[in-house]
Amino acid sequence: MPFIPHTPEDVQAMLDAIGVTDVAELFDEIPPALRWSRVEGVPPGASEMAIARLMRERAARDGDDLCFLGAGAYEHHIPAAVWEIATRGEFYSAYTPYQAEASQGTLQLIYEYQSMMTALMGMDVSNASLYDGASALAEAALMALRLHRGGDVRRIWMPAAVHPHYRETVRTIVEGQGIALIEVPYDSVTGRTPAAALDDLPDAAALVIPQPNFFGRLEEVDALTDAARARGALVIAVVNPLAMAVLKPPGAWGAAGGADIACGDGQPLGIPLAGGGPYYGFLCCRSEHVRQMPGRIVGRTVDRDGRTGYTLTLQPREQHIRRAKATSNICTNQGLMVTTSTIHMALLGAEGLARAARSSHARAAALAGQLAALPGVSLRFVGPFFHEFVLTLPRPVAPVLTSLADVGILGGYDLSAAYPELGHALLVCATETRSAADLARYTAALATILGDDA
Amino acid sequence: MPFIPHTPEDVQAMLDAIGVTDVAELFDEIPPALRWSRVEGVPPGASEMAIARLMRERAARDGDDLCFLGAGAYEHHIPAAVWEIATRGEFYSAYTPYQAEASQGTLQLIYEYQSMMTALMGMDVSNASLYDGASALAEAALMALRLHRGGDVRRIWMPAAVHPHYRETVRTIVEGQGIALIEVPYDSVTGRTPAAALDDLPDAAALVIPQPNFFGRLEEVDALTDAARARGALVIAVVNPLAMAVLKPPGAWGAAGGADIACGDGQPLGIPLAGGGPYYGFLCCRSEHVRQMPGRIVGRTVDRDGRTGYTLTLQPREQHIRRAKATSNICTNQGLMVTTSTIHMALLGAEGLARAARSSHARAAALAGQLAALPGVSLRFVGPFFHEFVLTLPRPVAPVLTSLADVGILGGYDLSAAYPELGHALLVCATETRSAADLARYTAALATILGDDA
Amino acid sequence: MEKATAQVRASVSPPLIFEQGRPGRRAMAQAPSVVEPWEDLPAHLRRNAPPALPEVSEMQVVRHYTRLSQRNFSIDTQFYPLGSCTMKYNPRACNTLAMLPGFLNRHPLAPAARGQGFLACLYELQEILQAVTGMQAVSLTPMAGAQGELAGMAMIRAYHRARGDLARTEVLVPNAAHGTNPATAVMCGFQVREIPTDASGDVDFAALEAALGPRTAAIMLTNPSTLGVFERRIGEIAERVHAAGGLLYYDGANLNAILGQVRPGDMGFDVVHVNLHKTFATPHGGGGPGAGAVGVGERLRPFLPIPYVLKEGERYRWAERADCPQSIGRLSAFMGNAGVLLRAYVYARLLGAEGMARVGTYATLSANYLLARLREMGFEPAYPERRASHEFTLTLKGLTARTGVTALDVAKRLLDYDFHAPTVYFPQLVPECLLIEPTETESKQDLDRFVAAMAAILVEAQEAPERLREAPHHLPVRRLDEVRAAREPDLRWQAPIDSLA
Amino acid sequence: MEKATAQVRASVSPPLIFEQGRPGRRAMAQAPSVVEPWEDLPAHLRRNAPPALPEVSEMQVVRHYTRLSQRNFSIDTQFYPLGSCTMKYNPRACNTLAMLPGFLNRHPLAPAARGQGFLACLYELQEILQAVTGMQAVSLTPMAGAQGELAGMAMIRAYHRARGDLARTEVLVPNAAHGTNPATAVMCGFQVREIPTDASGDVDFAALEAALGPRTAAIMLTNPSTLGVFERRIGEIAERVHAAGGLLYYDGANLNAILGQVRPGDMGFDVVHVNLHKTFATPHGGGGPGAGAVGVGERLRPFLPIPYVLKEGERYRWAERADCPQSIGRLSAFMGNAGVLLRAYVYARLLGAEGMARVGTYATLSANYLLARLREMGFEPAYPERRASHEFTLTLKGLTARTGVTALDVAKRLLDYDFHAPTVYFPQLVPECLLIEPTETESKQDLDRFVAAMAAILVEAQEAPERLREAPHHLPVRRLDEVRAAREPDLRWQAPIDSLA
Ligand SMILES: Cc1ncc(COP(=O)(O)O)c(C=O)c1O
Ligand SMILES: Cc1ncc(COP(=O)(O)O)c(C=O)c1O
Repeated sequence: MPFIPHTPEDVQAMLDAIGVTDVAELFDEIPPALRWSRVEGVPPGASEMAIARLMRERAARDGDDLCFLGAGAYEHHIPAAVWEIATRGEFYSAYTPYQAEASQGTLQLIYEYQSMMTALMGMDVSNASLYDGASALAEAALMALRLHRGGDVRRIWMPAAVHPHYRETVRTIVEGQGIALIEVPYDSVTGRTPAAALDDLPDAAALVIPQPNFFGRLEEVDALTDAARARGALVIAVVNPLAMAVLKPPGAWGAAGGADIACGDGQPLGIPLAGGGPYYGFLCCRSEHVRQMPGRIVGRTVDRDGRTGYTLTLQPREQHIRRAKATSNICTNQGLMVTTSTIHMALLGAEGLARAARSSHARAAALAGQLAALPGVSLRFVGPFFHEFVLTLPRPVAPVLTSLADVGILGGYDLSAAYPELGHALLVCATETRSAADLARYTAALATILGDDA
Repeated sequence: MPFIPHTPEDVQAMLDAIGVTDVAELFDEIPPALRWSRVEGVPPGASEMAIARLMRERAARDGDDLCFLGAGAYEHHIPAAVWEIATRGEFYSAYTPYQAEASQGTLQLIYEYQSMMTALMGMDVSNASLYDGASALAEAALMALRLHRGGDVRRIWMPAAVHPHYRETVRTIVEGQGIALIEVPYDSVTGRTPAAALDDLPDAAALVIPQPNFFGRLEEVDALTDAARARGALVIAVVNPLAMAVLKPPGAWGAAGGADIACGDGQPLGIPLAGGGPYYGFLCCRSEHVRQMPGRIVGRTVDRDGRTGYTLTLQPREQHIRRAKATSNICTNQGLMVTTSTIHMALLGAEGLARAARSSHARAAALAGQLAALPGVSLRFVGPFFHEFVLTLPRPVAPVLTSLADVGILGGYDLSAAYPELGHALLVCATETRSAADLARYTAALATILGDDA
Repeated sequence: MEKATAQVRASVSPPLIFEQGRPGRRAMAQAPSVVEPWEDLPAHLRRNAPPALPEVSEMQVVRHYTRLSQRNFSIDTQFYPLGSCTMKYNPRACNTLAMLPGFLNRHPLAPAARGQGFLACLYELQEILQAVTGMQAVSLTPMAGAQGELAGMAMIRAYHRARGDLARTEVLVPNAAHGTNPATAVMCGFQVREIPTDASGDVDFAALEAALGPRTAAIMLTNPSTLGVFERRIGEIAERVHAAGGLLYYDGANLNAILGQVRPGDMGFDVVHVNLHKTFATPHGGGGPGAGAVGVGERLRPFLPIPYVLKEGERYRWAERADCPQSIGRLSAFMGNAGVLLRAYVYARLLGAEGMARVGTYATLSANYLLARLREMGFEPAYPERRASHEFTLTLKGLTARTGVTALDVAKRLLDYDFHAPTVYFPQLVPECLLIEPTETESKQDLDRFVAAMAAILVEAQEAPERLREAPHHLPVRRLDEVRAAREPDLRWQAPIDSLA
Repeated sequence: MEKATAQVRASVSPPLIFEQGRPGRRAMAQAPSVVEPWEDLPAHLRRNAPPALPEVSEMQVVRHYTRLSQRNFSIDTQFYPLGSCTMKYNPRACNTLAMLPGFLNRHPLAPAARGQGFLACLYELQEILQAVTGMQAVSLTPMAGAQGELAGMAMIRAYHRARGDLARTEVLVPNAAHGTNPATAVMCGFQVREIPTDASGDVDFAALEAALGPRTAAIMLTNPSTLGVFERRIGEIAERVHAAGGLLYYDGANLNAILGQVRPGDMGFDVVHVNLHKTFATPHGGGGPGAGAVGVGERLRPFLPIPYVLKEGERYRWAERADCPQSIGRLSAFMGNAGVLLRAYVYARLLGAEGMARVGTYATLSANYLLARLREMGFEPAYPERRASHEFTLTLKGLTARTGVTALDVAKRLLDYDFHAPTVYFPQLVPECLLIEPTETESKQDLDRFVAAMAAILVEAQEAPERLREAPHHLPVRRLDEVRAAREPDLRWQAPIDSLA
């Protein structure tokens, strides 16, 4: 029996000890009418050899394209050491560190993670992770509502330049509590969210500020922060954490004290694309907000002998203590991804992350230059961007992407469904993993495809 | 500096402590004329990201063929757990367990390996590994010469049905000591080594008996063992260890006491093909021969508190103690491969190994039947085989193999260079990893290729 | 010269990775060697000082985290009978195969045509979960049990609203329920009404009936419950709730108990979530990630969260908004915890139909065996008349009264004996509670070793209670000062002042 | 009922995997589920009882070996200053990239056309090694240092024979040489003549001159020597040996000291081997595998062992017998330790030319620093007037005389302080010898911690010598009874008699 060690002798001895003659007896409290006679609809068991072959064939079929897709998930170099260590059984197969003495490895690691993430964000406190960037933004919104002095303002200012999937996720999660997302428009020339746009909108508990935004543009974070504050709103930063190695961190935004909450997706920090997950959501805040923070937090303390140790702390925020009054329902989080990311950040350090960020920017800038030089192609927005940019193509994007995929290139994200007002708009990304040859290959392919029109 | 942690401050402090002003001074005992001014002929350093991409491209280029090649290296299922555990840093990056107290993990594992290997071979003692099967056979030959009562017989009976690369390796290694390999011919009908063939040959210190032999045939091991004994020679078994899960083990060969030494390559027990290595050589013997055994051996003992522990033992056989008088020059062996194989054997168990062996045999038998049914194709030998067999093709083998490779099939090993007397002979292997569909694919491809002649 | 101190092994407490760094030290192979310009970006948007991250070599990182890992208990190293968590063996093949480059390098927004292998796995997993839960449709997107609950409760809310039934604002939750149940209900905008448990461990039926009414949106149940007993009147409960116009939510955290034996759909549940990181053996990773797939009956099908996988002929594709306009929507930016789903798929295929039926059988056998043995040793079951499901509850209230030794003390002392502790003080209604779940992957011999340790502890509780109150004694740290941790929160490392100078 | 006992962690000694089994237990996912017929084979060739292998579940295997691994010191967990072994960091990328499926699944006899990527790596590695050793050609096939030596000495033998010079039967070996040197010479049919070391650690030049003559086949040298000093008169030695008609063999185990600084070829050596598992950072794997590539000058080129890689235009292929009829032949069934070679190649590319030059520099800096600090603490260098190379020797003879504490005691006590011990009692000519090699990958701070431990031990040697003689105290076992191990060899587990009944 795969994974079940019971021998017939073991089973007999166990039945004897229980005092029954048959395992079926152990289910005698289940109404017989409900018993399922036979597992149907599930294929028969197979050996690891057979399944390994199946999976290898399936994985191979999915190909190995040259990727210029970003839109919230980014291909970066991940040191080999990261995953070789993160998948060690002691990290991989442990539970949430409820028994602190038996989990000092994971606990110290999370404490180090919290230290790294707060350093990167310029914030005071980090939790131990949430599910992903989108759901972290939803939790940040709920947290902001709890923190907001007004108490009864059940609105959040949500820029249209925030990732559409993030906006949709926030909506799914906060809707039940009757919270409204007020859309803040972007400037059609710069692609940024103008602070002035708030003027026309009703008050809200918080403003979400993306950096960079979904179009890859750098927002004027200081002005936006100050504008929100002036309206009595909290500020929620939703940022690419790799970009924070070189961009002003949320803790330093604006004239006074920075953002209240910083969140986002940790994927760019050592997590592979992996078809969409698991990634992890991070969430940091200012000290004074910590008791409204969702998710687990690790603290440093001492044991009976005065030796340093680590433990889960401030638990009266959580569902297992507070039940209906908890700050969130989250229980299982994305622990192993945090392990991964912590090792990644330790390996890269501030300098390594900055180099990766700068190199990504440089590649994207070079690619933008090359592509925008093609006939009929232009950059949709003016002004600074990080490692993504929007192109306007001379014709509909979808068939162009299909043609690119035919030659093994994932050319970017088609914006026409989410932002029809942008026309034939394509969001393109390049990171430090794209070589000069890769950029040239993309440019040549696009030239050929568009040239076929002429 | 990759992998070098010295900061400029560290370097200065270190130089100060030493009392020099410059690292160059530390090399002042080297005659200046010899100093190499600049490393040339080595490409510049590159990031892990760049090298990873290069290696991935190179690995991908080497393709993913359907393999019917055996000839000493066999594709078998390897449980995922095997390599995930074997590459844990504590196994991977430890040295030979000289400091027993700090190496109980590796030492206990080797003790378990020795227990498994002796069980499989039916022998008393196993060492902790030699380099590979071929060099293990060479060590076995030297060991037999040391053990042989005559003392001055410097000949080994070496069947022609032993792997040609093994024979060549043995020659390279023993030649310096003036030892002759006397070839024992094989029977041209059965492909086996007839015991009677020894009658015509001068005395030797030992007879090498392969099981199965290079042609995949099962030798009459009892008769050969008894014939060698009758001539006062020792018996060296060189066997496929997986086959020993179902075949009579060397310790049980012949009328009295079995083989003296059993050796071979451990690759079929959990080691990937990997382009030829690292594999490992195993070597077992009877208790009375242990002091002539080459290589490391682990023994179980107790510590000062009477607690069980493990340590390297019987070291006065080895070069670091006995120098010129050692049983061998071997020092570094194939430790990590033994780790791998031990985990593999523990996972498969006797039943699992037997099933893999029987399944391999069944696949090979089925394939032999299908291929031999093709027009012009026949089985070269009659009688039992394990998981390899020799086909006679209607035309030269090399171009047929090239045509098969063109459709992604490695069709087998061309015997015409090593055994020209066999004509258009092809050695074909199938293991439990080959599905019925694989066999059909091979048969169809060969039919097509041979049919193109007609 | 900096001062280094010598410490023997037993007392070595690993410094933080930050403390091992030196300014300017780097793992050079890991970053681009060329430093690209950046000054084209406006200065006021740039960072003016680098974040205080560790400055260490690659070997320092490898060594530090390898050593930290050794300071954990885990399934791969210890028996881990943590009730309600199903700490069963996580087959290594699931990890290796989910991490094949083809899966790992796939961008989540890559076209479906470039991911048919991946989508086929997810589609088949949907079908397998549908079969074993007895539901009509499955979405794999929720990222843990709690998010599965959220998806389920949001669907229930959407269902009532779609029918114009806006009065249903109450959710019934037994007091034995896991904390995520009431927390989720509140997150979805419901009020929670707690239902007591009767003396035999079942839901108090009278109280339930009294609570039902036109405001009842749903009841959330775990069956077997977190007390480790099967809710025997589940058929009647389903009938009454449905009759009152409410729906039934099944918290699948305990599915391991009944896998292949009885299906939530057959019990009358309208929506279930399955903790794939429990029943389907995906790893817990020191806290996550998990996956909380949801399955629904026909009524809730239109509301399933997106994305899920559709099959059209031989092609697979994502269901998007246009396919299901009533969907509650997305729960994550992409496809939930896709890699976890691949691991669960591999596990399901390795087990197959026969293997699934065995899970429930042997998990139940082991739990009942352990209960019988512990009882024989003198431990007191919380529900002595009941069968154990895949887990069971002991109450130590007698022991505590006699010796002052608490459930916490016993838990900590078990660590000394090299066993992870059971779940303690949950469910809260059982005083001095131990919730013990052995799972089907532990051998009888390991269960016996656990029994021997528990027996030894019982003797110690009589003879040397202070040894238990002070436990653990043989771990890297002794009992930690939790009060200090909460009162003076120290939640991150900060560079010492002088190093900033 | 079998009896289980309860043990606290500190005293847990893991049972053998055999002892954890039960008849009939199996890791079912790991073998074909169908049992194929076998009876077509003659009964007298079949096995009649299965081998006594463990009968355990997959989780038991994973748990057992995971736990065993934790009972090791290793580079990934400890500073490991084992002299002559170059225990430097083994970059993880080397492992990951060598284990890419394309490399792992390649059959060794697959046609060269199906392995151009693999062959390109090996070819470039040959070129890199040629460059850094200053030789004319390289073969990668030897599987460890000792096999590299065997290849080298076999080539020297073949060279003399090819010239008809059959009298050259003697090989000179300094008494400081590693044991593999004399053992190899004997395996190749030579007689060994030991050459003493002079007071300064160099070869005794007069003794060398006296030994040279028409029977001299070669001298085997390690430079820097195993005493951790550079052989200063290497130029003259080469001249004299060549003048006497002999050749020079370079044992490259210490190449780390001089990588990028000085080349064996420039010193006058005719053949070298390089321990890739030392200088090129491939892992030691708890004993192996290694790789002992050999490089030769023009004279020995025709004799290189096969196979090696040739490049013709843009294609790579194996050199076989036909390409080099004078080759000493094969040393293994296939291509040596191919996977180790890939790891070394990745390492070489990560380092590049600049990185290689740094290796020698920083390895030497660290060794000299450690020597200076230990001397300052009161330890006695064996060659106080000499620079350290990448390693150095201390002699504890003074300490032993004063306190009775031996080099072994110090080594064992270091384990308590969580450092692996240096090499002890080698080279044998240094009394109470510690051979210490820090490598370039350890930080100054870790060296300082080692110095602090050594200083503490020195104090203990005076104040509590018995604590050292009884050391280690904090490891899984205390000092083992080696005598018993050798006198009553217990070399394998045997099934207890009653279990066979
Ligand atoms: C009964 C029960 N319900 C729900 C959950 C929540 O699941 P998750 O932690 O995956 O969010 C748990 C997890 O511990 C549980 O035991
Ligand atoms: C100086 C010296 N020469 C030769 C060798 C032998 O190398 P290997 O162990 O790889 O066979 C060693 C290894 O310890 C060594 O230190």
